[in-house]
Amino acid sequence: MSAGRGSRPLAAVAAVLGAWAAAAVLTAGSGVWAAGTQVAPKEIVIGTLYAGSGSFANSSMPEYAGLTFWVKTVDASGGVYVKAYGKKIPVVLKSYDDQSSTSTATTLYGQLITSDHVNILVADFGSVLTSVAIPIAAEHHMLLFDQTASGISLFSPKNPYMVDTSIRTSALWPTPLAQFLLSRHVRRVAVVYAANDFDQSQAQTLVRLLAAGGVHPVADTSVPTTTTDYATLLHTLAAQNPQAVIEFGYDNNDIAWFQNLSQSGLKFPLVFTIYPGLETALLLKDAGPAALAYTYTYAAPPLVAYNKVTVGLGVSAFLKEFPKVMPGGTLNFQTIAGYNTGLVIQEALATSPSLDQLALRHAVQALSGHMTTLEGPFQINAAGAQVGEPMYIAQFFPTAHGVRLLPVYPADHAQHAPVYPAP
Amino acid sequence: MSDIPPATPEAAPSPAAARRAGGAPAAVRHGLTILLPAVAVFAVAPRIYPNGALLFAMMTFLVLAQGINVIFGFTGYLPFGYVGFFGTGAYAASLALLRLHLAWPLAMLAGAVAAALLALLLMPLLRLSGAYFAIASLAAAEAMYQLVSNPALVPITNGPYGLSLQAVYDGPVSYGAMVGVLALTLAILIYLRTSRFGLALQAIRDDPASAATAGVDVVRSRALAWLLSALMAGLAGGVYAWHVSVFYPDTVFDLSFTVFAIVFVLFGGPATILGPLFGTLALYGLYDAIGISTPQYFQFIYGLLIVVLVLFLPEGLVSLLRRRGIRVP
Amino acid sequence: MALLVYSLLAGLMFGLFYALVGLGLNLVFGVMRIVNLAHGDFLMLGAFGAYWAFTLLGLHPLWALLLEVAAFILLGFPLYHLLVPRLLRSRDPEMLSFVLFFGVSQVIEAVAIIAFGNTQRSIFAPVFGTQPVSLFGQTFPAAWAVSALVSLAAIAAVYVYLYRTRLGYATRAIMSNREEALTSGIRVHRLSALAFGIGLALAAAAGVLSPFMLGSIDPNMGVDITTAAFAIVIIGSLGNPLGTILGGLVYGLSLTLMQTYLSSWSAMVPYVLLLLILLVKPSGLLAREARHV
Amino acid sequence: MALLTVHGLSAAYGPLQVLWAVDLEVGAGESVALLGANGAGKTTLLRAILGLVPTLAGEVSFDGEALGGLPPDARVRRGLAYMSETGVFPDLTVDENLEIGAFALPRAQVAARMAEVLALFPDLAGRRRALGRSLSGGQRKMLGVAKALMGRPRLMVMDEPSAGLSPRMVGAVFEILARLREQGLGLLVAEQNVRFLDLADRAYILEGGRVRGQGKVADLRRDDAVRRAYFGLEEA
Repeated sequence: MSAGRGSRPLAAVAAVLGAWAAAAVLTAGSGVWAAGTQVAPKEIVIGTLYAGSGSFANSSMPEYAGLTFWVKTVDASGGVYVKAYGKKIPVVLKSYDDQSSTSTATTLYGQLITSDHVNILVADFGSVLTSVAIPIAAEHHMLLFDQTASGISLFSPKNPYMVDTSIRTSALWPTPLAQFLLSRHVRRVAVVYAANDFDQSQAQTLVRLLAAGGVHPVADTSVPTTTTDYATLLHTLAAQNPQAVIEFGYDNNDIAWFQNLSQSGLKFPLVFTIYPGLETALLLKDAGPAALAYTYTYAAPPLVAYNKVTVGLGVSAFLKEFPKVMPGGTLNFQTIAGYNTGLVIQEALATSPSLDQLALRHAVQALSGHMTTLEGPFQINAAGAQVGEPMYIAQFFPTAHGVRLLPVYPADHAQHAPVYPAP
Repeated sequence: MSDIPPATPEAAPSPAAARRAGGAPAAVRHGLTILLPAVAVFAVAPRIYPNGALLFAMMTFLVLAQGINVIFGFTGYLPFGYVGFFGTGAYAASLALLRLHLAWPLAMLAGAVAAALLALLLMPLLRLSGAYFAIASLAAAEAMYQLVSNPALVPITNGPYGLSLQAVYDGPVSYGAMVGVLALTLAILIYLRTSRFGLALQAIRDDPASAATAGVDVVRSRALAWLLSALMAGLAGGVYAWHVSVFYPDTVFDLSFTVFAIVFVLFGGPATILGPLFGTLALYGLYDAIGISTPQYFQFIYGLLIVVLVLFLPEGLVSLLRRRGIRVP
Repeated sequence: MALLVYSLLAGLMFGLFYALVGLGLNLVFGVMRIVNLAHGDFLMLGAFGAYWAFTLLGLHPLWALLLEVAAFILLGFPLYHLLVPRLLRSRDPEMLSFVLFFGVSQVIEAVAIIAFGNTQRSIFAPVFGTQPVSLFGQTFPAAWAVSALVSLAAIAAVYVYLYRTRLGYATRAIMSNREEALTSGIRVHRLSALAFGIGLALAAAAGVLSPFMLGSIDPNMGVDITTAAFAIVIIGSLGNPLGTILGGLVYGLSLTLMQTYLSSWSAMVPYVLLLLILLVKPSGLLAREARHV
Repeated sequence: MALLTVHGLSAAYGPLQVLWAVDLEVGAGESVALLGANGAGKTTLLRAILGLVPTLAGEVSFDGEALGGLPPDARVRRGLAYMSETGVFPDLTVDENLEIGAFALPRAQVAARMAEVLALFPDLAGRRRALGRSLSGGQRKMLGVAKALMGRPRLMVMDEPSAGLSPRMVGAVFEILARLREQGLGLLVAEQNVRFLDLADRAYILEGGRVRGQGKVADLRRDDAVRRAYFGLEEA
């Protein structure tokens, strides 16, 4: 992705942010300017939530481990460089367990801001647990570092207090998938998605792109995000004789989907799901390699290895270092996303003239198009949504002992030719 | 019929006694000693204590606990699905703000009216006895939740994707609105505690047949209490939604709203003004102190508390005072 | 057409499973006239028992089921004596039981979350064979067929107990008239405790099957299960254990038919059915006389 | 020594005291009537004897053993049978009802005992698989008596066996009772129907929860006041 594409929105956002900053300065009086002359704080407090249990635990905990890894490595080198004070300051992580509950999370975000007075506010995993933080952060004029909430409806140019660090806006994910399906002349496509911002925006994009290519899905159904029984639905879909079945869900949905699919005795020529590409080990354990064979998913780091990076560790180096610092920690896309959040914070602190939240936001905006991490090129739009960090298509191939996930599309990233229909 | 033992004489003062003590003055006295201080404390608290979210949640629970008190304490019906009114109010008020662009006082009123309409629709449930009523009201709340969160209704309610009121969000004003709702709630409770109507409700609770023969319109009085209680939840729901401003169906239809409120009422003592007030302040305060990051420890204590209360103290803490002859308003 | 056959057969299997889900609740209500609002939570405990037995010890769920039935019957005695006699002496046991067992439910849920984590779990289904079962040209997960058969066996066992044994006669005598049973020399508390234990054991048995029928289990599943169990029991008629079978079948069939033809509304089925039944015929479909309200 | 002794018994329903220091005795094989208007406390007294009503003071002993604190089922297993006004389990069949009645007996004796009892009640013998609720009022009473007899009681406590029955059925019930009495079964019967007095050896008169009179039936019949209150009017 070229760096130039982001420059025009950048100018626009710079203007908007400038106005905001000016307003902030007027209301806050000398606060912002005083920051420069103030004594440097003893530590930078980063506040975040994690889901120690509940439906998002499998995704949230690796992400939290990734962020923790970043804190540990930074502190091992004497802290993070803060431009506002011209020196390195140690980082402290202040975190609570929200147990995947939005109401608990609401109270806890409030706690982080109003009682703990954190310097940096980082959201928990995913759209659902991030969304409740948005109004709280905006109300208290705290910049919300959104790690993996990618539902497009969460972003608004009117709200400068939010920025997506580590996951591409989900509405952009299915673009290569739609291209792949059209290139293979798949005509009968069935789409099932869990009813949440993340999955819905993917389903909408896919259906829109397919329609543009003249393909209208034979089924387009949503199920509650809590769904763990797809058996009857699978039979309803099978009645439509689809060539491709696309299921967009969270990890629990995908696990149930594959378990039901392998138990049902039904076979589809092409099956696509999200999470086998993001949390491969978990899906292999809970659904089994046989169920995953020849199905498709997204190709994301660490499967796609970005090693030429401008900041932090590349994928290969991260895979080597992470287990040393966090022994036993799960290592998957979410871990990388958490680490990536740390990198964005690190660069923002290194370039922002002050710790003022809008100044930080401005600094992050300035990084867009000029930074490549282990997730690929970092690029955000005026609303703070991530448009870089691309996703590709991968497929599971049987091997002597299990299955192997390999990128298959687009051709310039493929390591294997796609097999369609599944044998 | 009711799980609450017939009120002891001092718990249900005769109208004559109330008049002797000064019927209207009693209401005024309660207004001065309970309503005014409570409202003043919550109005001033945000300046002293920074976590406004917590204060706001506490007020929400105060209103809900008193709402449950109206229907459970005064008439003996246990509305397990009480949160249905709360959620309905939240959605109705939010949609009035978002889709109809109503001014906020009107939108909050719309929330209350919607909840009252739902209560009207569910009026036949009052024919059911005890456990049946409780379960039926729970089913009604769940059905309402499923309706609101249904993907088929996305054009209206935005289905499972929740609503965002960020465009009309106003922290201080919505906080103030909840203070107002709390004041209204306490006023209603003071009225019930000092009026003939409140007395009639308790008579119905203890013995519907005798109440009827004494000239109380049983059906109409129950219906009024039911509507009143729904109205309070609807109002609270609307203001709550406005204040949190991003919420999902399961945020505002969360059964734990009912659960907490019931425990607060049981703990303090139903059919009084101070019981639920004290129950909420004490238990929610405790929850704040130990429960926030691991709510299960608290849930555990709640559960045990319910068991112990039902088996040993079904009239709540105030009954301990009452046994010593101290009258609790 | 094929889809209709599929959903009818699936509905039948789910119906039998749901009959088992409701059976224990109804037995307890029938014998003690109390509402075990923690029924779904006992089911959840049964489910987690099987999950851990399978995950940690590799124990087959059907063995876990037998062990759990015995364990829960035994658990019933201390629990009964701790809670029920005092409750029955109160002014309105039926209503108060509702609140009391709600507290029990909260305690169980909290302990389960602390112990197991608030996370969905599933048992890798091939324990009942990887080959789907074929019926009338439709294929079903083997686990469904096994669950349906096990449910049927459990229901049959309850029937034999109630209608073919002396203890069963006595249990039905208590259901029929508790005081009359006392004055007929029946050890009412002992038998009630047994019935309470059997009720819990039935919940646990349904719990063992639930990961296969519901897809996954989690410590919060109790409330939904309890509501579903209520719908089933009330459809069949409260206090009549055999009516539960009818309730379960009505429930299972309406659920799968809705899932097939109107899937987004299927989650409303239990609640709407429950409301309809309560408003139209509160005594249930099989009741002999209308319950006074 | 009397089989059943009630001494100084007081009992209450909640805050409402119903019995005040009642003394009563029934000897082995004796037939005793308990007379009194509705609300006099007859049923409460019988229920207190069975342990169904908590007592405030006083004592009930059976066969020399104090029953205080024993639950009703334990009292029944000691040979005290009770027949309430309803008397049967409507949801159980005749056979099952009888089976329940024999709960205290060893299993091996049940079949023989059932044959013995059914021989007394030819009406029931033909309807053994019918549900209690499907029986006629008279048959239900018969079943109630039969059920109570199953456990070979030594004393049968009955609450208004004639209530709700047609005069013809009342006759049939009393015929049975007469036969039981001949067989040496003790009877304590609360009854308003004076026909039962023909069967009774002695009677107690209960008024407002207190014993207001007692004696041999023959003596009581001669007492004008008693006759007016409990015999004359009923006979009309």
